[in-house]
Amino acid sequence: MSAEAQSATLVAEQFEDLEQQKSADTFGMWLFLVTEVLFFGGLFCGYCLYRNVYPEAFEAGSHLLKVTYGAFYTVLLICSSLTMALGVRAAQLRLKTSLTVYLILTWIMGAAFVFIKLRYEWYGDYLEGLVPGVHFAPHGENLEIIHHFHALLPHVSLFFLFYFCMTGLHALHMVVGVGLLTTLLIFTQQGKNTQGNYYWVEMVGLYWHFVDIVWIFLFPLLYLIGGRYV
Amino acid sequence: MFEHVHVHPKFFYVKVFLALIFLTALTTAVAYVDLGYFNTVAALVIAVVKASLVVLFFMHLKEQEGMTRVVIVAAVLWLAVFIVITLSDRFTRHWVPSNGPWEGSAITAPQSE
Amino acid sequence: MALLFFPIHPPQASSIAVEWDYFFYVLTAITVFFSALIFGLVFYFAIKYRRKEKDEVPPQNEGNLPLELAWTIIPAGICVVLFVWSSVLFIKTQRPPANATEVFVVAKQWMWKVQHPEGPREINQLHVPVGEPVKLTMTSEDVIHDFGVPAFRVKKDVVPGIYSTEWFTPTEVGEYHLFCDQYCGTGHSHMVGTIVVMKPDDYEHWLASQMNVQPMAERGQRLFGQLGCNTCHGEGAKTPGPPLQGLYGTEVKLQNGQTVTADDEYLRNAVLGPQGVAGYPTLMPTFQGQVNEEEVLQLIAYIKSLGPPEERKVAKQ
Amino acid sequence: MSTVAVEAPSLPEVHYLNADYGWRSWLFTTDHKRIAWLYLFSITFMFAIGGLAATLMRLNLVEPSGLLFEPASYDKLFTAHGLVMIFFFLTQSIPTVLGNFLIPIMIGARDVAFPKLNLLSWYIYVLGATIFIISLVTGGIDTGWTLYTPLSTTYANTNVLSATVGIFITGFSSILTGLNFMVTIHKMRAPGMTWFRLPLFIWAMYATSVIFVLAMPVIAITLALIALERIWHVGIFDPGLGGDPILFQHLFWFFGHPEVYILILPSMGVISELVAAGCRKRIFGYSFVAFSSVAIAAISFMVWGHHMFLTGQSVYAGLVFSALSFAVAIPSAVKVFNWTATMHKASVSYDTPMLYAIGFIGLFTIGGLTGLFLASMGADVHLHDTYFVVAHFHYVMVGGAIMGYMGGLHLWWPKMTGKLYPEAWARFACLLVFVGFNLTFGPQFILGYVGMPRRYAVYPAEFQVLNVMSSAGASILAVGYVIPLIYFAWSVFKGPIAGPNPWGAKGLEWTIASPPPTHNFHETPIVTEEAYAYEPEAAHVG
Ligand code: HEA
Ligand code: HEA
Ligand code: HEC
Ligand code: CUA
Ligand SMILES: [Cu+2]
Repeated sequence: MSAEAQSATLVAEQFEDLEQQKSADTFGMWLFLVTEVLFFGGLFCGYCLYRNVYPEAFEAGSHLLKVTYGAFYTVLLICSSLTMALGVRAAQLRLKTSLTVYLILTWIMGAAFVFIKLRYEWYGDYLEGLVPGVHFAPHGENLEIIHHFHALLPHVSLFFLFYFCMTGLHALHMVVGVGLLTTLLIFTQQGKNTQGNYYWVEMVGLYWHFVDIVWIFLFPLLYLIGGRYV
Repeated sequence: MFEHVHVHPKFFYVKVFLALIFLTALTTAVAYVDLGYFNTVAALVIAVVKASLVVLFFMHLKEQEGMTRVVIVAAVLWLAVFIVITLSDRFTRHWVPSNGPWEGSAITAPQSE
Repeated sequence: MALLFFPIHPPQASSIAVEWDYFFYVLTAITVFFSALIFGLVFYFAIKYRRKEKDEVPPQNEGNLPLELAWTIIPAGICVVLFVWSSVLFIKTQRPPANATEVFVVAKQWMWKVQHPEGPREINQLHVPVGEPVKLTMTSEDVIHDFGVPAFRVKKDVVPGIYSTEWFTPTEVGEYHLFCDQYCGTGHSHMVGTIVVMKPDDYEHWLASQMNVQPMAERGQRLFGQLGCNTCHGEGAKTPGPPLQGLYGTEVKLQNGQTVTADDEYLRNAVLGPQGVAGYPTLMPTFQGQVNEEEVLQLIAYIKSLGPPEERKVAKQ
Repeated sequence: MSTVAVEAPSLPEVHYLNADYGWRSWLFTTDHKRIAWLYLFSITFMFAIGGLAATLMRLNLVEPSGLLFEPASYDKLFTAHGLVMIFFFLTQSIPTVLGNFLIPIMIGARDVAFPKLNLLSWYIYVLGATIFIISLVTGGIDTGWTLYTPLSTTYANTNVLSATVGIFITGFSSILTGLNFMVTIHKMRAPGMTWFRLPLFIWAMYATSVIFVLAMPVIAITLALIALERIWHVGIFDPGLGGDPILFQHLFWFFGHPEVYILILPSMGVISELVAAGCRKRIFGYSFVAFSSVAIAAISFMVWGHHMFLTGQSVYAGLVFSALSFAVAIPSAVKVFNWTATMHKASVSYDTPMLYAIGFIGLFTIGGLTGLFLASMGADVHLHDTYFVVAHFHYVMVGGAIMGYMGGLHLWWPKMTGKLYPEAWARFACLLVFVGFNLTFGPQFILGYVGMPRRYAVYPAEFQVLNVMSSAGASILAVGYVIPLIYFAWSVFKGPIAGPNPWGAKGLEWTIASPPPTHNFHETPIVTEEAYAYEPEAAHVG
């Protein structure tokens, strides 16, 4: 097949050529990310409000989280972003094997994130009675920390509400991302991503990086409030 | 036409990656130093820098057309407007408006009888 | 306006209503002017330049910069004037005069509960003397309501957890509608009442005729005992709570370093739960659910009655 | 050509409507023109539901004590009315019907950028609407369309949850539509179609899409928070648990105000087209009209607090919101004046679309100027939450937005179907709408000033005369809306054949056959002139 004919089959009928299609798809993806920014934005707005109204409760709440988890996730996601970026590069260079390897690595890190978050961190929170609405009854050391900050339980509960909403929405995006990576892997095996139309990989990459960025903000906003010196 | 694609060397991405890891370490470390109010400022500044690194280099915003950049900036701007104005309401709710020049007298304290 | 079969303006029964109507008429004039202008021009052009032949094409033009500027700047100028005027008016409605009589309002689905400091309590009614400024301090026990009196041109949302204020000086004796203006559920349209504006003598008479009058502060005092507040806040209490004498209106230092003014809303929060006052343990139990909003208001009235701020400052030094 | 074309116009042999047959060819179509029809049917259905609720409401208000319903049922009616009209009818109306049909054609493209996504949007819309209707028939919801907390989260015991789910889902349909349109307008323009050659309708749709993309996600997350609060009672908006009920209003109106410009901007775009076509004239001050759309979209994000002047919002924040609300009036004024100026020395036709345009200009002016009453904080103290507000927003939404939508439908109906509707009936219906509308909502301004609060199922007797007038008007209005339904349906089967350009108008859509072929253009058009480049003596009718 000539390059000309090959690209013709890739172009959807509404487009003139692949160039137009690629730039339309990419722009569409960026716009989608914009909507995501505002989707998370509502939660960030509420977070900012209550954090400023109840600073002590948010500090206290933050001290009930484990920085190690937060930092670990951050590093994990940055690594996965790197492999994702390298994956895009491999697709650009039409290197099927390395693309596969990078995608698998990214997949593993993404899945690990979700798994650890749910199985260990959230479940741990649940056991400690930190889930508002479901089981909110901080006790033992946690309660002492709360008292130490002169925070009130309902206000700490608000902190945890935002913690669960924000990380939950983020985790949901991770799950979707892992699903997208799975699809990409299948396409890659079928050779679809390494014949020039690398932009599917690029678009999943954009999404993946965006989710990473959200976490970059969540980490200090949730895990690192008010300094750890106490 | 695919050959026009601009491919960065691997090292390019690794550099960004290292910067990100460094900043993560930094932000965690800073949290253990008592800067008072500035703990939050530092955390946010570092987060913004990290996010910019990802957007500019991993997401190749630098190579995107102008419109994409405008769109991204607009989104962040609206979000900022949203948050700033909402907070400004909450934190000025108890300010009692003072007498204006139209009432011909000086500023008065909040009403208390 | 008996010639018309319907009212075209509400009674003008408060000091602000006059000013308000004046502004309203100006707005109406502007609206009528521009609407007539636009309608007039559009109809005029439509008739004068109607299409006369099926495939006629008129001469084209591109626009005209001076015109564009004119109709940007003129409306902008009008807007600036309106903005300033309306804001001044609004601020007036938001700042009760210092000599206003206080009345306390608690809204709940679907009724208005009114307490006068002197003691009388009313439901869906408010008696006030003519010619004296009245300040309402309002809160809600459930959802958001809105205390609106068209004849006075005042209105304010009544929000749970917040004390909102509203004030007016009635100028005409009479009975006026009180409406709940914020949708609050099934009984919203039944959440109406009457504002009775009386001559000062009649008002005194009315006050005197009320049964069971016990001033709010006294009720508060009784509650203070019943709820056990004085075990901590009384003279020589075992568990030390801060003294409440002369607290109202002072600056309170909190444990987190901030200072807040002990206004009504602060007292409300402090009665319902600990605030973290500097120098005291966070021991105050929460009273949320044990006292209703009316009782909170009574407790506040009592705390306020405990003496002026000056004494406290002296006592503390 | 100066003489009227002699030969009778005929339908093209193959066009998008007969290119394919069977329900699959409709339900699985990716043709933007067919998707426009799918939307047309679904939103007309929703409009009928909303209109039915309105009719019942107006009937009820004939009697001060309520003619038909208990307050509880009345509450469900106006909530259903508001939610259906806003989220399931007007938001979609012009964008999804006229926008879908026209955007690709007007910019010289074969389709939108993402045709499958376009179809998906429709399915999402249908899913959301279905869930919403189910929640209505299984008990309804009685919170008002604004869903204020803590009423909606704690105290209402109606179907708040399922209704919010329905709206939540529909929101994504709008997000995807907006995204699709933005990409289409950016990337799919024909060669030579520069930004300043775009028809003004495209500018307006672009501005609308920006708002879709930026505002809709916020309402989605807000509704999610309501659901969360209802299920687990976590206290985000509950003052008893430290939450702030006013935060909800910020979140809601941050979406809500831009939303009302989602409703009006497309209509303004349509009006520009109607005026240009109806006057055969370039729109006066094209670039001012174009940029005012963008300015409105931009400022509209910063005025939301004017719905909250009396909630206990900070006076200072209120001042900012009030000032910006006045600011947003300026670009609207610029538009109105430019349309009016376009009619100067024009060739004004009395065809139905132009009649609707004239109605729009006048009624929108009244609606907009009464918006200024409300934007004045001082005046809002008395007018807030009275019928004055109801009258204001019906003037802009029914007198403005729907007039534009109806006018647009009339202008492009021949393009969509290839048939002409009966002109005399159409003018008659337009007149009925105009008269009925003013009779319905005019008295409500007075009602509001006199003090009648909105959302009242029963009211003091002295307001009765005005209410009866309003109800009488509503019945005329209803007839005015039903007549087009009938003659439009009739015209599809029996209407005379329209020909490609029945109005002698300019624009790419008038250069192709009516109805257009599936891919719009046989070859990609090359644009060499500005929009509305009417050349004297060159109108070609037929
Ligand atoms: C299509 C929808 C639409 C549009 C376009 C508008 C347009 C405007 N609206 Fe409206 N509004 C609503 C829909 C809309 N509104 C709805 C649905 C509500 C109620 C929500 C609810 O509570 O349920 C509402 C409520 C509402 C309120 C809150 C009232 C209250 O609850 O107390 C306010 C307050 O500021 C307001 C203001 C305005 C202003 C300033 C404009 C401006 O954009 C208008 C600008 C236009 C003009 C000014 C006319 C043209 C100008 C001229 C011809 C020249 C002359 C001009 C000057 C002298 C300046 N609106
Ligand atoms: C796009 C928005 C839109 C539209 C078009 C309308 C249209 C109408 N609205 Fe309203 N309205 C709102 C948006 C809208 N409305 C909103 C947002 C509220 C606030 C809700 C709240 O408070 O929460 C409101 C509230 C509202 C009230 C105030 C209720 C109250 O506060 O108590 C009233 C009262 O008169 C009213 C009346 C009407 C009338 C008579 C029409 C008429 O124009 C309707 C005319 C249409 C028809 C009569 C239908 C036409 C018929 C058919 C299409 C075919 C018939 C069907 C078949 C053959 C199957 N509306
Ligand atoms: C168990 C002891 C206790 C009881 C009972 C108690 N309080 Fe307190 N109260 C305290 C303490 C301790 C503080 C200061 C610590 C704080 O607020 O965090 C306080 C603070 C206050 C304050 C704020 C004082 C300031 O200086 O700012 C008010 C007002 C108040 N209480 C009112 C009441 C009322 C009214 C009641 C009864 C309904 C009551 N208290 C019952 C212990 C108590
Ligand atoms: Cu209370 Cu409406
Ligand atoms: Cu608004």
